[in-house]
Amino acid sequence: MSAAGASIGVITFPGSLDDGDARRAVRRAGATPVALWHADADLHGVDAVIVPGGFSYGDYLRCGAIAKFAPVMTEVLRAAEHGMPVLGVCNGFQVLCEAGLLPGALTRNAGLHYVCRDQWLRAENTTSTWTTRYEPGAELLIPVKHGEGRYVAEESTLDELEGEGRVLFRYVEDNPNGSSRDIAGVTDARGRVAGLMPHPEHAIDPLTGPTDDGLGMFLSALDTLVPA
Amino acid sequence: MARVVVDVMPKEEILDPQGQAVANALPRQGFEGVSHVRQGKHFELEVADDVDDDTLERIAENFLANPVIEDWSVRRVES
Amino acid sequence: MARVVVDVMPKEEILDPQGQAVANALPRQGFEGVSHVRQGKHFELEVADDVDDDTLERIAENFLANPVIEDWSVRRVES
Amino acid sequence: MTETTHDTVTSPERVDSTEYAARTPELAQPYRELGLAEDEYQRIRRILGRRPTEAELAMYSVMWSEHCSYKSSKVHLRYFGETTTEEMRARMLAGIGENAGVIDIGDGWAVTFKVESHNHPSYVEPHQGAATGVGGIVRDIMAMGARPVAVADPLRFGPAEAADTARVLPGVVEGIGGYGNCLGLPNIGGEVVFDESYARNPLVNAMCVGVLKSDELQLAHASGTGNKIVLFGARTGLDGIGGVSVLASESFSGDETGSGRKKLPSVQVGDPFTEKVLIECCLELYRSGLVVGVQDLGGAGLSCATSELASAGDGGMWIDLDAVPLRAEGMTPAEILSSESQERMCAVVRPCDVEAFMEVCRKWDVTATVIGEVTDDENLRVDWRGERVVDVPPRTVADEGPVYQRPVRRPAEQDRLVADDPGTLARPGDAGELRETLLRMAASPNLCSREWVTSQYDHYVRGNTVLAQPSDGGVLRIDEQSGRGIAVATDCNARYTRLDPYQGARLALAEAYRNVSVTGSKPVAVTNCLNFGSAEDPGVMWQFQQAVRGLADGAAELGIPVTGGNVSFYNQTGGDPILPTPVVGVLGVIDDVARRIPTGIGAAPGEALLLLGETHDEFGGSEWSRVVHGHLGGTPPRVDLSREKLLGEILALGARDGLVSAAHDLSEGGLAQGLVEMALIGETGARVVLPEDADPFVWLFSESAGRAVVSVPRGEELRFTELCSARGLPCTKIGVVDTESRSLDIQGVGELPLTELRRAWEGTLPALFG
Ligand SMILES: Nc1ncnc2c1ncn2[C@@H]1O[C@H](COP(=O)(O)OP(=O)(O)O)[C@@H](O)[C@H]1O
Ligand SMILES: [Mg+2]
Repeated sequence: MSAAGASIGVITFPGSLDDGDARRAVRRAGATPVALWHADADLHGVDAVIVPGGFSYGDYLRCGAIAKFAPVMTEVLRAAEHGMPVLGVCNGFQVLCEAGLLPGALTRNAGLHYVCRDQWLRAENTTSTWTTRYEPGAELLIPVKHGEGRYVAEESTLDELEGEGRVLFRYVEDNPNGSSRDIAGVTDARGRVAGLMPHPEHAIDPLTGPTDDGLGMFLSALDTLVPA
Repeated sequence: MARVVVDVMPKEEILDPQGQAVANALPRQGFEGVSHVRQGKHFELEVADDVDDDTLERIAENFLANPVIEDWSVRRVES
Repeated sequence: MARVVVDVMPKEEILDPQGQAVANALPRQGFEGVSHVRQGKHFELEVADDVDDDTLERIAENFLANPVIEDWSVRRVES
Repeated sequence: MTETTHDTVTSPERVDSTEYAARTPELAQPYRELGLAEDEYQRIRRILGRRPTEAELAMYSVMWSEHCSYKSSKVHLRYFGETTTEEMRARMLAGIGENAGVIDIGDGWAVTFKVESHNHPSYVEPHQGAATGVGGIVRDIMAMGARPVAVADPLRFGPAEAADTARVLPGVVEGIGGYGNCLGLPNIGGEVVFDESYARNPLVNAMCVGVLKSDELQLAHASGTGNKIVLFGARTGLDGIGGVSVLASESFSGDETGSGRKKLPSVQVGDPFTEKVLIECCLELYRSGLVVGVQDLGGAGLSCATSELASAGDGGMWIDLDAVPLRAEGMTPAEILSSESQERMCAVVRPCDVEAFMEVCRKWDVTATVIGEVTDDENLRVDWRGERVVDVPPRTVADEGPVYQRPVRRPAEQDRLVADDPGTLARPGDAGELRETLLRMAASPNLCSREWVTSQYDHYVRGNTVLAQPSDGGVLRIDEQSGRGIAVATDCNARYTRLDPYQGARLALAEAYRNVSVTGSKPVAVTNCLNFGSAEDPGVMWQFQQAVRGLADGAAELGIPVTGGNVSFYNQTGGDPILPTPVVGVLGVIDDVARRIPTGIGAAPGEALLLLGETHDEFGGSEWSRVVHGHLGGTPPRVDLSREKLLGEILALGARDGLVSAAHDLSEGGLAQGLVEMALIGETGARVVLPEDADPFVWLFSESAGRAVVSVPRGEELRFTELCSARGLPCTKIGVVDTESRSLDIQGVGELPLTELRRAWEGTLPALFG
């Protein structure tokens, strides 16, 4: 409990959409959400950062391609280097890949349609900052909603990710976007920076989401930020 | 086998939010001097030698471009 | 003012569902002989005369294309 | 090259100023090409005491169009006002005549909602047409001072198998999704209906719902002499001015190829990112108290915004067109005034606030420009390059347009249609035929799952969606603390309306009302989008008049006001109008969204399935008669609105006291379809036994109104049935929920495995559209 001391920043780019939802999830997990503005090169002393979903700058060129140059991202890159936990969800995942914090890229869904649906995932890595609350192999039901979520990377990169246990989640049953090896999310080598296409912040309360299976990601991070 | 390139661009008078987004973002990254950007699509086709120009034109018009809002150009390239 | 064209294409080994969808649709509409289609992006830039090739290359590599998944080509065209 | 019978004036060398117009009264003007009738044109000349300038002519012609002036519908729409009592008005903060109706929902919250059509543009360019339809309705909602919080999209297409539907439908869905998803507005409802009559005239109606504090209402008016007019958002380009381009001289606008602007597409391209930023910017401007009045730019662009703001205000207005930020070169005043470039808003701002206003716009990277000011005289004046190009009384443009009493005649063929009773159609006899009919109906385009469409829409964003597709009504949480929320549903069965436009409109209202009720919410207000054929066809005008009366009378019976709406005439191909399609939207309120009732069964084993309401042999306009016999004739189901009201009250009580764990209204496809959906959505089987004396065909497929199926927890069955009998609502136990079983077992029909039902219900649209 009493992680209220921890504060987690949520970036708002022009075109961010799930920033309010991410802040709500942080609050529900028991931490203090801090709104971070794309144009401020300042993280306001937060302990972790979430790059939320949406269509930053319209995503007109390529998802996340413009956002990676925002002043706030320079700070995020610096902080991540020093070990600050960073989570990218959906568009945030795209931004982190574009910015080089995570390997690979997210491309147009194989089915060519935007997909919004409840999706089963399997927790593969349960040691990263963002996933310690899950049992290995646990299955979670969490919404996906994206048009460009097909994870691709060089075969050698994929092998490396698998070998180092850096695949966070995999789609179970039905892969919604054609991702390589059913990958839904990955982490960096230190397990601090994580990105995934599904939206844990939309699965924190069965009233407004399919389940509360996503809350564990925020609670996991708090465990690290405020050691019991 | 011939290689054919079709470029499809938003018509001049039509709003091009994609190109605009790129043009606006460049100066923020320290790239000055780019005054105007338009973004369209680029297709590369491999076609049998007996496909004539007329057919290519129809493929471009009916499939690759949306003539209501886009212009297109077709050209054969040596491969 | 110079006109510059940048074409960005998905790398050969990367699945291109859009190009594939076009390729699959063509025979259904009676267009035979197109064996392969890839779809990418086409940018037309107007740039000041003092923007050199090196800068253009950096704009393409760092911004217009994502080198993880895409190849690109830059060329100046006379306008 | 088109033949020109008129003279063009504006060119690089000459401006068609008011002064020049006064000197050249004899100059021929292309008013017909602009859609004005001879007497309308003469009336403009009388108003101005001279010929209009080109800019004025452009302005009057768009503002006096059917779309903007409601000239054919006005005389009928008055009936809404006449039938709205003071009591019905009690919760209404803004009503017909404002950009959108506003309803007080309690606890200091207000909700605004409205539907708009974007039918024709969506046929020409499905993706962009539909996208800009969403953009337009969202700006309407913003202009009320509200934050848009959800969208819904009632859609109509030609036959599902038609080649052109494969062009139109996917594009429309992509456009609505692409725009709405990018704005971060959850899509919480809509309709997808296929019918031959929409083959070359699809209907793309878009609804937006907004929320505001009840004391934050913004009204569109320009008051306060000296206040500045600020145009903000996207730049103005040559979008959607196809019609007005007859005013441009070739020399002025022709490009090198000589094609000129006459070939300009009247298509607008949407930029949802710009709109998203515009929303956030507007909301910050409102919060900071920097706006005196605000108006969105939609159809008719600046012509509409300036004349409506000025007309509703207490003074005049002066506009400097040279200040308008343009996207295209060489635009004429008429073009600037008529451009329908998207993602623009217009605000009235106190001079002392202009700098702060601009600061907020800079923060959001929104282009904003002072383009004029409120003046202390009467007229709307527009200058361009130092010359006056418009000088008109704004009311004559915005409010005092022509009004027509179009001829109304009940078509002779109506009797024949009504006489063609479906009672003579062959009905399924044995269990095998009933089973086959049920499966065939479940897979038919109008009854099958809409998932192919709705999975392309984000319904989670903003984190307040409590019910969305597939649910009869969409439910949204408004207040996170109290749990207060709203429900919306849109409906219309145009086949019923074709058979009887008066009853058809009442049935549409009844269904939307019921769809809100089954979520456990209390319906409080109505909006509409009236899609009809040509206003110059007396038969169509009869349909229209009857539908308006039916809807207004129905709303009065239910005691909830019609707060606004939209009229779309001329939906026809050649002489064939679409089925009369008065889409009705109903808004409801729920005190605590945690109490909402879902559609799917399966909450607990052994729950009772109860059918509320009465089932009669009613097949006129039914889906069965269409799917099986391709038939349309007879009379639509009877509608009893006091019964709908009672049903709503019982459902609201049931939701409040936890007596109901699932509910689904019965409409197209009847009980059979309702049961299929409740089982598939809940992924739970059930055993159904119809009453001894029931004709299974009638019970399963009749579309009698005023009915719903509810699932009631075991321990509450008695309490619930007693509640119904005490209030006089017929209630029949028709089965039990079986959480162990994986099939829907209907006595007299047989066992229907859920997998088989699912294949039928879910396979259709993916097979058609990929
Ligand atoms: N175009 C659409 N956009 C969003 N939701 C839709 C659309 N069409 C249908 N739906 C949703 O699918 C579900 C089933 O639709 P429908 O059968 O028309 O409902 P009903 O018969 O209860 O009015 C509802 O939740 C409805 O809101
Ligand atoms: Mg319903």
